[in-house]
Amino acid sequence: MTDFALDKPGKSRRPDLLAYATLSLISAFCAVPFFWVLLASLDGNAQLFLSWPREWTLNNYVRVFAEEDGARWVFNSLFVVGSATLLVMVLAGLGGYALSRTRAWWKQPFLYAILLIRVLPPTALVVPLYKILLTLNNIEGNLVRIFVGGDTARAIMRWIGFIDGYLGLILVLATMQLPLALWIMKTFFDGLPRDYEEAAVMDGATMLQRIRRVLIPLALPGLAAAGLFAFISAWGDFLLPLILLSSPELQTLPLGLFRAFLRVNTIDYGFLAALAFIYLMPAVIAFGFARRFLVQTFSGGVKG
Amino acid sequence: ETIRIANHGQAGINAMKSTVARIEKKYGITVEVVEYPSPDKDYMTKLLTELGAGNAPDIFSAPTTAYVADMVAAGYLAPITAEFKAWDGYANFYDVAKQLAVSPDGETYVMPFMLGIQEIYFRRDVLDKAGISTEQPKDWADLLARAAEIKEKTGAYGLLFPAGVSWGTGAFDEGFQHLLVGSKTPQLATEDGKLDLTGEGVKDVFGVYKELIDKDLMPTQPLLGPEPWVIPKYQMFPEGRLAATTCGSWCYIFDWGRESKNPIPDVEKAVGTWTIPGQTGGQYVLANLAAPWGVNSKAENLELAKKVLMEIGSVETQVSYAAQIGNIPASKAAAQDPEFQKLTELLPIHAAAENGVYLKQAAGFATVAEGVARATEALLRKETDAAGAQAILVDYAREILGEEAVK
Amino acid sequence: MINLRNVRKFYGALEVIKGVDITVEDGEFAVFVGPSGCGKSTLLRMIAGLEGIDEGDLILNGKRINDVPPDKRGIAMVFQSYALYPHMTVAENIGFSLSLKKVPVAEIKRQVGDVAEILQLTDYLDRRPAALSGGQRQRVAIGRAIIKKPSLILFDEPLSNLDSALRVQMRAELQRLHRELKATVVYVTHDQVEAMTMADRIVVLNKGTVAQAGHPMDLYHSPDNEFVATFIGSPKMNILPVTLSRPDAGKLRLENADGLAISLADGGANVAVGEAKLGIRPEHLKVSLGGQGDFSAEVVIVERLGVETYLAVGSPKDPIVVRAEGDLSIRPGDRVSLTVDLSACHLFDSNGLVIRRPQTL
Amino acid sequence: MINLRNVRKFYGALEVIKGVDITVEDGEFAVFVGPSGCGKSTLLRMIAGLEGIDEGDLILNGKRINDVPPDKRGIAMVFQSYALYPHMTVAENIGFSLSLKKVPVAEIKRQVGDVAEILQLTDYLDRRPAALSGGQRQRVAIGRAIIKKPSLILFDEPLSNLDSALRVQMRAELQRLHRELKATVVYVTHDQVEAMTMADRIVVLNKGTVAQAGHPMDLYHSPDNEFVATFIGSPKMNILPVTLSRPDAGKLRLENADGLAISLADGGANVAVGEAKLGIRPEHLKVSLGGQGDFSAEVVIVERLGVETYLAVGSPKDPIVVRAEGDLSIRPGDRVSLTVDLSACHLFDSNGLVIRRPQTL
Amino acid sequence: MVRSTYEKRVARQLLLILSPSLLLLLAFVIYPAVYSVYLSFTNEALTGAAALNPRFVGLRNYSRLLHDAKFWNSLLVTFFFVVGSAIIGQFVLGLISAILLRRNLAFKQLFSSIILLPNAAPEVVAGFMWISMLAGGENATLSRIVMFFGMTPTDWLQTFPLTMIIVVNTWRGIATAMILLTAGLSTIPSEVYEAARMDGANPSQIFRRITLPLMMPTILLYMLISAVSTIAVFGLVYALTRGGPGGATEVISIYIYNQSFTAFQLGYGAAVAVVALAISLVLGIAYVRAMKVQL
Ligand SMILES: Nc1ncnc2c1ncn2[C@@H]1O[C@H](COP(=O)(O)OP(=O)(O)OP(=O)(O)O)[C@@H](O)[C@H]1O
Ligand SMILES: Nc1ncnc2c1ncn2[C@@H]1O[C@H](COP(=O)(O)OP(=O)(O)OP(=O)(O)O)[C@@H](O)[C@H]1O
Ligand SMILES: [Mg+2]
Ligand SMILES: [Mg+2]
Repeated sequence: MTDFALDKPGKSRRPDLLAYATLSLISAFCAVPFFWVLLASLDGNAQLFLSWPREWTLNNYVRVFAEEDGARWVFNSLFVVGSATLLVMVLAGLGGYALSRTRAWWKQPFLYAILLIRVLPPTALVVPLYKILLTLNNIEGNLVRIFVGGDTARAIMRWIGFIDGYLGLILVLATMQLPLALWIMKTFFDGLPRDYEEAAVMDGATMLQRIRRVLIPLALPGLAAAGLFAFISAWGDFLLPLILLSSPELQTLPLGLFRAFLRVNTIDYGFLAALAFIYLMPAVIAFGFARRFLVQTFSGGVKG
Repeated sequence: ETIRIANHGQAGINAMKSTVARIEKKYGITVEVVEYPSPDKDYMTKLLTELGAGNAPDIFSAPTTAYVADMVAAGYLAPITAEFKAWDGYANFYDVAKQLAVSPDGETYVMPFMLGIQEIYFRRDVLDKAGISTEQPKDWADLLARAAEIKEKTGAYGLLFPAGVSWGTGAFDEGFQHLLVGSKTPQLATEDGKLDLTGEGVKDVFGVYKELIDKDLMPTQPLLGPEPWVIPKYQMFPEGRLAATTCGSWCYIFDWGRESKNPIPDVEKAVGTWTIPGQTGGQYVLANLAAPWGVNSKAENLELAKKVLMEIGSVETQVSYAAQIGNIPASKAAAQDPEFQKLTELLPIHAAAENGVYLKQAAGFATVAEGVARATEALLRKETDAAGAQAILVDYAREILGEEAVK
Repeated sequence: MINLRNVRKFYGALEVIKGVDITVEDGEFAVFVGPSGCGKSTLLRMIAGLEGIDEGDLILNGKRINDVPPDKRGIAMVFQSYALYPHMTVAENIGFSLSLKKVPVAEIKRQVGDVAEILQLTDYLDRRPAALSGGQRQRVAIGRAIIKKPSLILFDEPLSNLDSALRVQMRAELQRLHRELKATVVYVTHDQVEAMTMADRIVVLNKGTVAQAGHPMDLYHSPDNEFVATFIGSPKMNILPVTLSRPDAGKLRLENADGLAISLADGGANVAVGEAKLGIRPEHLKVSLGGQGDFSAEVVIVERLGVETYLAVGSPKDPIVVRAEGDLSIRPGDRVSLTVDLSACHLFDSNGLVIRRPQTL
Repeated sequence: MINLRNVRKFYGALEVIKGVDITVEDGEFAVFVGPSGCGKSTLLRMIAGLEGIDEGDLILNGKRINDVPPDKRGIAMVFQSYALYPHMTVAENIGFSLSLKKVPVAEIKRQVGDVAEILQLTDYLDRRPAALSGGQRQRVAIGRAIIKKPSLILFDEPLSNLDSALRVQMRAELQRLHRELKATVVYVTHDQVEAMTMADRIVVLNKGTVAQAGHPMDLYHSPDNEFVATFIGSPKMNILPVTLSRPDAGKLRLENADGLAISLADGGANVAVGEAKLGIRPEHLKVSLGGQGDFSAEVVIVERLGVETYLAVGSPKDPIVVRAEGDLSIRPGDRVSLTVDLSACHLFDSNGLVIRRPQTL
Repeated sequence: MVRSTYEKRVARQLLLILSPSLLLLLAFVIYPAVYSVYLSFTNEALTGAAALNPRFVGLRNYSRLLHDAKFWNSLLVTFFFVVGSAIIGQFVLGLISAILLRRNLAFKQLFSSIILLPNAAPEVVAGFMWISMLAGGENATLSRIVMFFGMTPTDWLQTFPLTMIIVVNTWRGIATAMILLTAGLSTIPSEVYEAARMDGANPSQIFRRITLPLMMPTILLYMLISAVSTIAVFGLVYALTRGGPGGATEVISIYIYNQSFTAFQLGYGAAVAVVALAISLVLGIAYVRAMKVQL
């Protein structure tokens, strides 16, 4: 093991070298797999295996948008995952606050529950989930059809439907991210002094005003961290969109990727890599933005 | 009125384009093509989830015949016997196609419009150069001897049969059953609709695999990886490092022909075909339904859906599919179609379908396919012998389907 | 005017406020003092409405307000941590309560301006709290309180986060504000110097009860009990265990183990003889090096501050503290004579209750 | 004995210790004081070896130890937060350094027992730090230091986390320990009362330089500069801007805007006339209600502590503080006369350097 | 205990603002989970005759489970997977990174960004990348690296399948471990380290006797959280090996998937899920109790 962020007199640089070496190894481990995607996506004749492109080209990217509905996939993914993230932030902000401040009996059981829910493999839930969503969807569809007919109803359901609609996917994606986000926010609020709220109470703020005008601004780092994790996790999810979406207008990036998998009989790795790279970018960018909030948030201690 | 069609794979979607337009025009309806994910497993995951919940498209295809009997048993498919027989295209279909479409209960549930016909494709140029006979092998022993000779004289792998889990249903569809029909026990389905997997033929087929693998006549490493067909078919075969492989009718066009990314020059000369010999002689051209289409039993407008299905069975659609995917039209009438005549590579195979044999379908075939994949995987990994492989298959089928379904 | 009548508070089974009666007059600056954990904050928060009152009545200007929500009580509070909203500017912090009430922006601006004027914050209105010094932050916290024109302002240890120099300065400032605003103030601290220097009325709390309430100088000069006597005054009053005897009628004798022996005229009061405690403040012991005194002792510690000198004499573990004016050059180990200023002494019984001051005995 | 010779420290381009020379004799109790950020901790940590020294020499008992690692210097340190290991018992905390040296368990136990005896910690040896009071924790921290039998113990604001009552008590305890152990101590604080009461030698630091070093009373009575003058003494020295003139040869005249006018004999020293500052400690101003004085002013604040009374007079923003013995009944708004005790005044030039004390002029 | 009306109102409001989350979890997680429990007592299937007429089969799925070597295999595989990747791999590398990155090193930002990168890769993409790394014998990137150092390459996913998915999952999770452990480290005051140095502790002693024990609460909680999330990992393994070869990487979530969507046996798949959940629950609670983890 090495030394701890201390300026040492007698400046021996050896531990530093060791640290650089170790970090370089770990970083290499982390970074190497990415090279293939990057290189293959710029390769006119990409293979599954890492090779230096003989002809450099942006053609793969162009094709994603020109030949395929790439822009639509990107938009759908961003819209669905973005909305889900936003929803998670709102719900986890509120719920985490409640969990942190409550002294009610259900606090501990609830915390255990949201921790253990994460054990459930999504694959075990998909079928029942589909059934309940379908039920909701049918009820909703019938309601909508009372007011508007045929095509309008379908257009509306595309937005608010539970199956093959934005809303359903957004809600389900959000729900899957909720446990972790609630946990993060609860921990965050635990570290936030109650004085602020009490000051706001004295100022005459209602619970909602308190949350909106005082707590949310204060909780931004926590919300950013919770949102980041939710975003990345929802962004990477392919099982739920796979099961829940059908309409071409609603397709998301991972589905596009699956669709691109077997174009004809061969796999077009260049195209696939370009799509994968496009798929990768938003998550990486999100990390870049929210990174500085991460440690800040978790420094309150991971304990509750 | 709207009919929803589930389709997947760009080629399939393209093949259906003109059909869809035709249907819309003919019946004055909207056909909505819902694009499903391409890998068969993911396609089935989604389709079956929707079917189970009663929310699936009106018309859809099963990626392989093996799924059909089970889908029938689950009540997902509407019977089309009457409509099919009354339809004017019916008469032109090859018998084998008609029979393949008949389910164990005697009803027809799917439109058998395309046939998958597999043969052994070999590098004539390579064999000629090495002085190896390019005669049609007479029986399995001959076939294996030929493979061994190739290996010995050229160093290239002698023969490839699809195997292993990652090839999906291919291990069954594109390899196992072609050998099985020429074995001592050529059928799996018994009279009472049960499965008989304990037959000697099953073991013997695994024995062929076993020998190919043990003698290193067949490349095993790539088959254990993802997309197992890529390296042997698209790299080794064109390079001559693999001299013979099973392949479907599409190979001349897509795998090594004009539509290929890595074509073999003058492919029809350089690559020859053998039919698959029987265990003790004979030639077997096993026909298979390629992605047969059916009607959702819960379709809102069943009648209309069935009419649409018949359109999919039209010669025009068949030819379009043949052009896009390289399968063989099930209708004899296709031979007269000028578009089809352009597909010179397919014409002789289409003609050969007349003598096609088939494997009787039964519920549980999807399970058998998976079991075969697992059994051949074990062979690839040299973990077992032929009897052991058969045991794996039998155990898996028993475990999944229950004792009562398996003899 | 605010009245607490027999107020009680329980945390679970634990009674932390044990039937407290307190009255604070309009315009008064009342200070609640007491050691840590005695319930000062709890009491204040009950007045604010942040904690429920389990028993008793809380009466503000004649109205029982036990169940009035905090923001409807017309009470403002300044928190120990100030609890300034870090994401708002000074102006926004001060105007927050008005903005919640949807007061027009221009009106908020005007009122914030007025308050900032009083608090000398006009130049800082656009800053965030992070860019303010400790004293400025406190003024903002006060501004946030007074903009509501409360009839009562509560302070919970508002100076305890400041360093000592700033503390002195802020003390003065708070008093000035109190004079200018003429508001009623309840101020919580555990620092008795703060209490003494700021209060019109001190309420000394001990373990959830009121030990004594009154004017600071009354508490200093006439503590009701040993607790208040030692709590008020710094360095704290020395408590010497003594034996009381009545050698002759009309005479009381006061002795301890260190040779202290004082005779008092027994003014007819019925003082019980036996064990008692004599309380002497450090400033009421006269020290001399050679001369005569009521008793003598060895010096263990000398603390020279220049303007005054503190001596600890007697046993090192439990010394008597003596305060002497100026810079004495006594050293540890010296033996000194001590004279007790009898007129300023206090006598407590074994329960710590004051017996009556010796000079009146 | 420890010597710092022209020691410098940079953080990046920022010079935080600007060539400091300090000597602490064996057995001395040296206190480094200074405002926050002046470099006290940095200096201490350089002595400890926790920070590198960029320039100059650090000499312990005649040996240059700039490059000796911390644990080899024979120096122990008590941290502000005590930095007790929370996962170890008191005994383990104290014995940790020995256990690192693989001293046999029995021997560790014996030595820990001895140390605990001295520090009255014997009853707490099995507790974890979390179960100790502030004072006990501090004793553990000291125990951890002295078990190493260091030639020098460093303390970094060890009392600043304690409440004021405990602080007074711990001050006495630290002095007792110092006497008993006869160790050399370097003690850092920003509290001048601590410095005054505990130090044999005070080193006043200001912005990375030594403002003055010496015996506490020397600093109190003869500050070298305005900084030391105002830093030492509480309440702090009043600084009045004055104008110096020399109306006649041999005479100096000292005037300010408030009507203060004092004539001094110019003892031949070459004092420059013009702007200067007069420093008067609060205790060196005599107050009277009606009588004559050097100048008069309005009272703005009165702080009555019983034993003494503080008055703030003059402008409310920048008042002059006066300390009066006893309990005066002056009220804000009264006008008082003030007499300056000339013999105790200090005169500083416009750079804040002492000119010479007026009484010697 | 007496409570004022104000406090009661606050308690009500808190429940109210938690309720949307509660509702979503109930509808989309708890209800499906309960429904799964119900399914586990039936022979419900996605296709075949059982799909048409599912029957209640009592405990048959469970008794079948007991004799199902594949199930026990998948439990064992899951155990190795969790221990190998979450408890050992991610933890060790995360801790090393966290500790090293606390130091004032040049390129600190760059290092930490790179280490965070894998966490941002969606499972599918991560799958592709690692297939390119591992599959295809001598062509695989890893093989080439290995050959560069003069060692013999192999077909990684075939020869060391479990090791490889552990490596890949480790790769993916270093970031989370690093973040949580960095946070834990930052709660240890630097003065404690300095005190230890003054006491003469060398770096390895500081690590063993100060850092590690003080980090214990964080570490224990981290291990709980990461173990729990690792049990549910699906996409990555699915993309890489689909559970193969020969069940060598068939972790419990893959096994459930294979039962439900390859064999189409929903009832049996549900039973597996229920048992897996029950085992995790028992182990989780036992862990929380034994280690006194603070939630
Ligand atoms: N939420 C609570 N639950 C249980 N006991 C509590 C709670 N809040 C305070 N107490 C207890 O009530 C008593 C009074 O606490 P309070 O905060 O009023 O003390 P205080 O006088 O303000 O002390 P300090 O000077 O330290 O702020 C203490 O013994 C404390 O432990
Ligand atoms: N690691 C660092 N990097 C840059 N500047 C630093 C660092 N540590 C301290 N400083 C600066 O060095 C100066 C001296 O700091 P130091 O901690 O010694 O002050 P101090 O006198 O101990 O103050 P305090 O009384 O607040 O503890 C300060 O201005 C501080 O901002
Ligand atoms: Mg308090
Ligand atoms: Mg410091």
